[in-house]
Amino acid sequence: MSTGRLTFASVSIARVPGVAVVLAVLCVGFGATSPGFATFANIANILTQSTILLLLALPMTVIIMTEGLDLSMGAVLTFASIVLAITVVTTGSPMLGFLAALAVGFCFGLGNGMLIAVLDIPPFITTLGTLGIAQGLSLLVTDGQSVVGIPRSVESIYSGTAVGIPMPVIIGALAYGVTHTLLYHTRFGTYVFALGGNREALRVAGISVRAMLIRVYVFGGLMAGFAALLMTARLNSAHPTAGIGMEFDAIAAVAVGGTSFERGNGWLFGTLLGVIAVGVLRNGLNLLAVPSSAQVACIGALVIIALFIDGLRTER
Amino acid sequence: MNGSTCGWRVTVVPLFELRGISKEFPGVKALDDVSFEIRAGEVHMLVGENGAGKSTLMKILCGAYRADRGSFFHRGEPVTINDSTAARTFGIAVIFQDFTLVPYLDIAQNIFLGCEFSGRLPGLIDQRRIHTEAKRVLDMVGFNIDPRTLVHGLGVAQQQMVEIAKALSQDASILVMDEPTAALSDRETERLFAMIARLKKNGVAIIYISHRLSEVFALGDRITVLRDGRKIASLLPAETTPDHLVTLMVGRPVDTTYTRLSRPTPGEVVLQVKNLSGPSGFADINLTVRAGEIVGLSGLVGSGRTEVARAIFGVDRVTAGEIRLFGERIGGSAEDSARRGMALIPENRKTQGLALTRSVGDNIVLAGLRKLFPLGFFIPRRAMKAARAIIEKLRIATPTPRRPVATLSGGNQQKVVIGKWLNADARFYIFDEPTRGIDVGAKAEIFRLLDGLVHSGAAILMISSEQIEIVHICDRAYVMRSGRIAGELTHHELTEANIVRLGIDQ
Amino acid sequence: MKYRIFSVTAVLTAIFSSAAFADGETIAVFTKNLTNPYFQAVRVGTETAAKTLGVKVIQYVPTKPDSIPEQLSQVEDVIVKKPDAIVFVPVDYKALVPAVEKINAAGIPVTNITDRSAGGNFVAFVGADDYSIGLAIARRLLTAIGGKGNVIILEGVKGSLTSTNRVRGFNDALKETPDVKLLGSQPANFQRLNALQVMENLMQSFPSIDGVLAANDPMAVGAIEALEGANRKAMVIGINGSKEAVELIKSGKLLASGDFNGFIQGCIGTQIAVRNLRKQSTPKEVMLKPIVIDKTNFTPYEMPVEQRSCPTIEQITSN
Amino acid sequence: MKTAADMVTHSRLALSGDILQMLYRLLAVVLLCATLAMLSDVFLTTNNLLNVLRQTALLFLMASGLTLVILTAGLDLSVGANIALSACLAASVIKTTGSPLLGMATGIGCGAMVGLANGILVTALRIPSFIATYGMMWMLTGVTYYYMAGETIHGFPPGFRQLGSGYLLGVPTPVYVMVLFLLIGALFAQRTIWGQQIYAIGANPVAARLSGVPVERRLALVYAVSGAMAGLASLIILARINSAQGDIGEELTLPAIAAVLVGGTSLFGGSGTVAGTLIGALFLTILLNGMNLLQIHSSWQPLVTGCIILLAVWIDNRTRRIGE
Repeated sequence: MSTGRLTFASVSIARVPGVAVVLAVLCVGFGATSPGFATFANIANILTQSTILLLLALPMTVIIMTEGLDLSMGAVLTFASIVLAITVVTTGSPMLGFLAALAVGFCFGLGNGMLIAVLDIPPFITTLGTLGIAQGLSLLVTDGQSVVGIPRSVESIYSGTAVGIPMPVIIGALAYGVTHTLLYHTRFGTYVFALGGNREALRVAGISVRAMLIRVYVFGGLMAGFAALLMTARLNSAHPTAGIGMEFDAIAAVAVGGTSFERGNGWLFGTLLGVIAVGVLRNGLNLLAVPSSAQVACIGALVIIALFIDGLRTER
Repeated sequence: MNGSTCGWRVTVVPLFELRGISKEFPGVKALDDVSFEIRAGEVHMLVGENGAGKSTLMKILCGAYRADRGSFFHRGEPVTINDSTAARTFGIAVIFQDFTLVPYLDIAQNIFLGCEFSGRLPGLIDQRRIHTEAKRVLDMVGFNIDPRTLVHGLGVAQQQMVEIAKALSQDASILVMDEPTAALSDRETERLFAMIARLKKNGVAIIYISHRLSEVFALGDRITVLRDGRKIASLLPAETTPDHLVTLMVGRPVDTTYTRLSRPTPGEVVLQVKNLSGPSGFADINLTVRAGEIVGLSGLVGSGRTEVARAIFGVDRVTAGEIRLFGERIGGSAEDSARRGMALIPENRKTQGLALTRSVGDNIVLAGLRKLFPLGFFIPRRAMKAARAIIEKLRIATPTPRRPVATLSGGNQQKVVIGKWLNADARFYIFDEPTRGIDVGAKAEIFRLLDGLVHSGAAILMISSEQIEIVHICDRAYVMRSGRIAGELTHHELTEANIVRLGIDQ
Repeated sequence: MKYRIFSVTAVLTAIFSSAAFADGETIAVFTKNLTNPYFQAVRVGTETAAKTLGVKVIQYVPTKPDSIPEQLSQVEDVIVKKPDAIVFVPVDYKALVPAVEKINAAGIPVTNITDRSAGGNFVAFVGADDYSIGLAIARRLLTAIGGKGNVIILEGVKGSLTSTNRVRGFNDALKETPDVKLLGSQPANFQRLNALQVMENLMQSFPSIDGVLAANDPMAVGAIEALEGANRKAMVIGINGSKEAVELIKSGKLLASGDFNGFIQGCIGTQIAVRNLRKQSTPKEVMLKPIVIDKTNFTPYEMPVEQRSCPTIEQITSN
Repeated sequence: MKTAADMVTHSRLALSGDILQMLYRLLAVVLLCATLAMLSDVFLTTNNLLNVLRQTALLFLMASGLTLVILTAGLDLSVGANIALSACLAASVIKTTGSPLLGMATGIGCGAMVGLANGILVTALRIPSFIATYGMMWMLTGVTYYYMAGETIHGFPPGFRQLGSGYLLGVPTPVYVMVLFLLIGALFAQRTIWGQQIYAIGANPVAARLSGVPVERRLALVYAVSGAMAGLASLIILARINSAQGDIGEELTLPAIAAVLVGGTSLFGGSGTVAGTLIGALFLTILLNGMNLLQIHSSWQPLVTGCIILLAVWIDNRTRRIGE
C-alpha cells in the first residue's frame, strides 16, 4: 500500500502518540465508571483476550513496515487451527498438531512471499487471493462443522496459569519480546526498515530484496500458525469461521498504534498499545452493558480518533 | 600482489582498470568499447552530457550492471565483477545522486547497512559497536553529529555526508561520486572538497562525475569525456579549456559563459511580497518582481529560499504578511495562484514536478487544463496538439507525446515541467534550481528559454545555488540568510563575492 | 490540545452515560447477531418476560455477526460483572462449550435456548425441534404440489445446527414421497441476496421447478423474488414465521412457514431463569410444538412481537 | 460489451497505458466463457447471459465508484456498510412516504454524504484512506444496526421494483443502469479535466498540487462519487430483493475491490479504467455463475475464486511486461 495518499503522521516515541492518549482516556474513563474494570481479574481477562490479536498484529506491523499487507492472516489462522485440531484428534499428539499448524502457517507465508516477491503481484491482491484459498480449504476440510474432541491438555495452554499469570499473557509477552528483538536487534529487522524505507539501499548493500520479502511473509504465516494454537485451545475446538476478519482488526490495531503505511516508519510498542486499546474498549463497553450497535460505532470511532490525534500533531 | 610490495609501481599500474567495456540496452548502445582507468590518490573527472553513458559505466564498475563485453583489472590483475559484493571486495564504493539511505534507521545503522557487527548472542547484532564505529567514521569525514539521529530528519547535505561516511566505512579505495555538489551550497561544497583532498592524501582514488566545469578544473587530476557511449578523450586539465571541453562533450561549440542578450526595461510590478512570515522557517520577507525582469533569490541551501517560493505559490501556510500578484492580493492556495498566472518549477522535478508514470503529453497539459478546456471537457486530440506545440517550441526530445515522461533525460524532463506552465500561459514564474543535474548543453537552452519568457513580458523569480548563474542571468537578486532577506543586489552590485558576503551568516 | 481531548471525551461521555443499572435480578442474554429478525424476536421475548417479572435484562450481541471469539470474550467480560443469571444462545453449539464451562465455573445459572449446546450444565433447555419442523413444513409443501414434481432445497449456513437439522427434516419428508425429485440442495447462508442469486442460477439449469424448501424465511423470500423476476411459478416454504413471511402467506406468495418462535423461546427462557433464581420449580426442557403457519392460521402471527405477551411455561408445556 | 470495448480503446489512448492490456482481459473473459460453454449446456442460453449481466450490474455499480478512489491510490472499505445504511434509510423512506423517488434520493444522498465524510477524513484529517474508511465502516454498521434493531423492511411498490428485477425490451433494467454509468464513468475519467486531474493525483499528488490541481477538493469529490455509487447500488439491491436488512452490505466490499483490481486498476494509483472494472466485474460474476451452473459445491467457491484472482492478476503482470 505504498502510495502518496496513504502517507500520514510519523510517530516518534519522543512525542505522546494518539494511541497512548486514547488508551489513557479509556482506562481512566472505564476505571471511574465501572467498578469491575480496574480489578486484577479483569485486567488479566483483557490481556488474555488480546493475545490472539496481538500475535497477528505483531507480524502485521512488520509486514506493513515493508509497505506490504497480509489479508490472509485471519483465514490462515482458521485453517491452521482446523488442521491442528484434526491432527490432534486423529493422532492424539498435541505436539504433532502444533507442528502441523506451524507448517500450514509456514506454507501460506511462503506462498504469499513467493507471489509477492517473485511474481511481484501487489501484496493486497496476493493475500486477498490466498485468503480465499485458506477460507475455502477450511470449509472443504470441515464441511462447515466444528472440529471437536481435543484433549484437555491443549485447552490448558489457554486456560492455564503460571505464577498466577494466565498463560496467554505470558505467551503474548514472549511473542512481543521475540518480535521486538527481531525488529530492533537483528539484521532481519534492520532490513525490514530498509524494505519499506529504501529498497535500493538493500540492493546496493548486496542483500536480496526478494529473499527478505519472503522471510517477512513467512514470519507472518508462522505467527498465524502459532496464534492458531491459542485459538484452538481457547475454543477447545476448531471452527471454519473462528478467525474470519481478524486480519482487519490486526491492521487497525497496527494503524492505531501509529505505524505508517509508508517508508518503513513502524513502531512495535505502539502496536502493543493499539491491541490493548481495542481490548480495553470492548471489555469496558461490555462491563458498562453498552448496546452492541453502539459498541460497533465506538470501535470505528476509536480507530479514527487515534489517527486523528496523530494527524493533529503532525500538522505543520 | 607485487604492486603492493614495491611502492613505485603503484603509480604506473592503475589501481583499477576497465578495458573495452560495451553495454547494450534494448534499442540503445549505452557503452561502446569504453576503456577507463583510475590511479590511487587521484581525482578522475568523468564528464559528458546526460545519456553519454557515465552512470552506466559506473553501475558496471560497482557491479549493478553486467557488461556485455570488456574486462576488469585490479592492480593489473584480471578480475571479474558480477555483483556489488564483488565490487566491494575491491574497495569500490559509489555515492549515487539519489541516496541509498533508509529514513527510519539512524545514521549508524545506515552506515553499516549490510555489514552489521554480530553481537555476543548468535543472530543478534551489536548496536553499541555499530554506533561507536559510526562515530569514528563520522569524525573521519569531519561530520559532527550523533550517530543515533534518524536519517529521516537530515538535510540533503547531511545525508550526503552520511553517504560518504558509509562508503568510507567499507574502507573504499575507489570512491565514485555522482554530482555530489548538485544539492550542496558553496559552504558545504568547500567542506566536501576539503574532504576529497584529505581522501586523496590517504591514497583513495576518486571518480567524480560533474556538470560543473568550475569543479572539473578545480578538482580534477585527469578528465575523461564520454559522448553517446563512446570515450571521446582522456586528458589533463592543463591540456584543455572549458570551451574545448564542452565542445568535446556536446560535439559542437556551445557558449557556456551565458549572458542576457538584451534587457527589456522592467514593466509594472508583477509580484509584491510584504513582510511575509511562515511556520516553515522564514520571516519578514519583502520582495518585488517586475515584468520583463529575472530576479535572483540566492543564499545557502537551507536559508529558506524554497520555503519562501512555496509560500508565495500558496503551497505552505503563511502566518503574516501579504502577497500581491498584478496588484491583487492572493490568498494561499496553489490552485488560486496558478489560475492567476503564477507558475512554480519546483527544485526536484522527479518527486515534485512530474507524474513520472504518465505520458509527456499528460504532464504538459496538466497545469493548463482549465485554459485549454474552459468547458471542463477534455479532448485528447486537442490536448495532444497542445502538447506537440510545446514539444516543438521547447525542442523536447521525444518521438511522441505518448512516451512516458520517465524515459526522458533530465534536461528534457525539466523542459516538460516548464512547458506545463507555458500551456497555462503563466505570466510569473518561480524557478527553483532550474538547472540542477542538467548538462551544459541543456543548461544553455533553459537559460535561453528564461530569456524568451521575460522578453515576452513575463516576470521570473529564480532560485539557484550556483552564484555564477545568478550573476549571469539575473537583473537583480535577493540574498537570503537563515530565513530572512539579508540584502538586495542591483545589477551592478551583482557579483559572486557580494552574494557570498551577504549569504554567509556573520 | 484542548480540542483533541475534547473530541475524545465527547465520544466517551456518550458511551459512559449509557451505564444504567436496575435493582432486582439482572439477567444477561446472549444472542448470535443484530441482523437476523429471529434473534430480535428472542430479545423482545426476554424483555417482555423481564418486564412482567420485574427483572432487568442486558443484551450481549457480537459486533461481528456470529463471531465465535467475540461471544466468548463477551461471556468472559460478563462473568466479571457476575449477573444473577444468563440466558444463552450459543453462536456455535460446539465451539462455545468452553464459554458455558466458564459460566458454570463462575456458578452463574444459565438457561440454554434455541441451539442446544453440546456441553456444559444448564438450568434448562428451551427450543423448538428444527428437525420435526423441517419435516412437518416439508410435508405441507410436498402434499401441496401433489406428491410429485421437482423441488430445490436452500440450505442455511453450512454446519450450523439449525440448518443441518431442518435440512435433515426436509430430506426425510422427501424420502416419504419417492415421486418428488430433488434437483439440488445449495447453501444460501440464511441470506436473502444469496438465496436470490443461487435461485436465479439454479433456475437456469432447471426449466421446471415445482417447489422450493428454504431453511428460513429470508431465503424463502429471496427465492420468491427470483421466481417473480423470471416470472416462473413454484410453491415456496420457509421457516421462522417472521412478520414478512406471515404477510406473504396472507398475500398467497408464500405457501407456509414453520413456526420457530423466537419470541416465545425468549419468554420461556427468561421465565425459567427467574423462577430458578427464585427457587421455584422449573422444567429441565421445554420443546415448542412444530406448528405450520399457512393461510388457515396466520392471523395470531400478524401482531408485531413488541405487542405480544408472554405465555406461561404451563401453557406451552401443557397443550 | 461493444460499448465497453470502444470506451476502452478511446480511454487507453487518452492514458499513457496501452489498449493491449484491455484486450488481454477481454480475452480472459472470452476464454472463461468458452470453457463454461463447453462444460455446461445452459451457460450460453440468453436467459443465463442476461442473468449474468444483471448480477454483473450490481457488482459493477459498487466497483465503478471504487475505481475512481483506487485511481487516486486510495481505498474505500466502507462501501459495503455504506450500502447497508443507504438501503435501510431509503427503504424506510419509501415505506413511510410511499414515494420511490424520495427514497431513491435518500439512498443516493446518504451514500454521497458518507462518501463525503470519508473524503474529509482523508483530506482534512490526513487519515490514510484505508484506515479512515475502515473506521467509517464500523461506524456506519453501528448506525445501521441501531436504526434497524434487527428488523426487516420489505415490500416496495412494483414501480420501484422495476429498477432491480424489471425488464426493458427483454433486458434487465440494471443492465441499462450499468451501461449508462459505464459511459458516464468512462467519460468522466477520460473526457473531463477533473478525470485527468484525478489520474494526475494518483500518479503524483505533490506534482498535481504544484500544478495547481485542487487535490483536496478532487479527492473529496472522488470519495463522494464512490459513496453515491454505493447509494445507487443499494437501491438496485433493494429493488431486487424487495427488502432491507442490517446485514445487506456484508461481504460486498471485498468482491467490489477484487473486481477493480482484476480489472487492471493499480492500487498505487494513476493507472486503470472504469471499463476495465466492468470487465473485472463480468469476470468474477461469470466465475460464480459458472460454479453454480456446474453444481460445484459452494465450499469450493472461495478457493476457486482465490486461485482465479491470483492467476488473472499474474497473467496481467506478465502481459504488461510484454507490453513494455
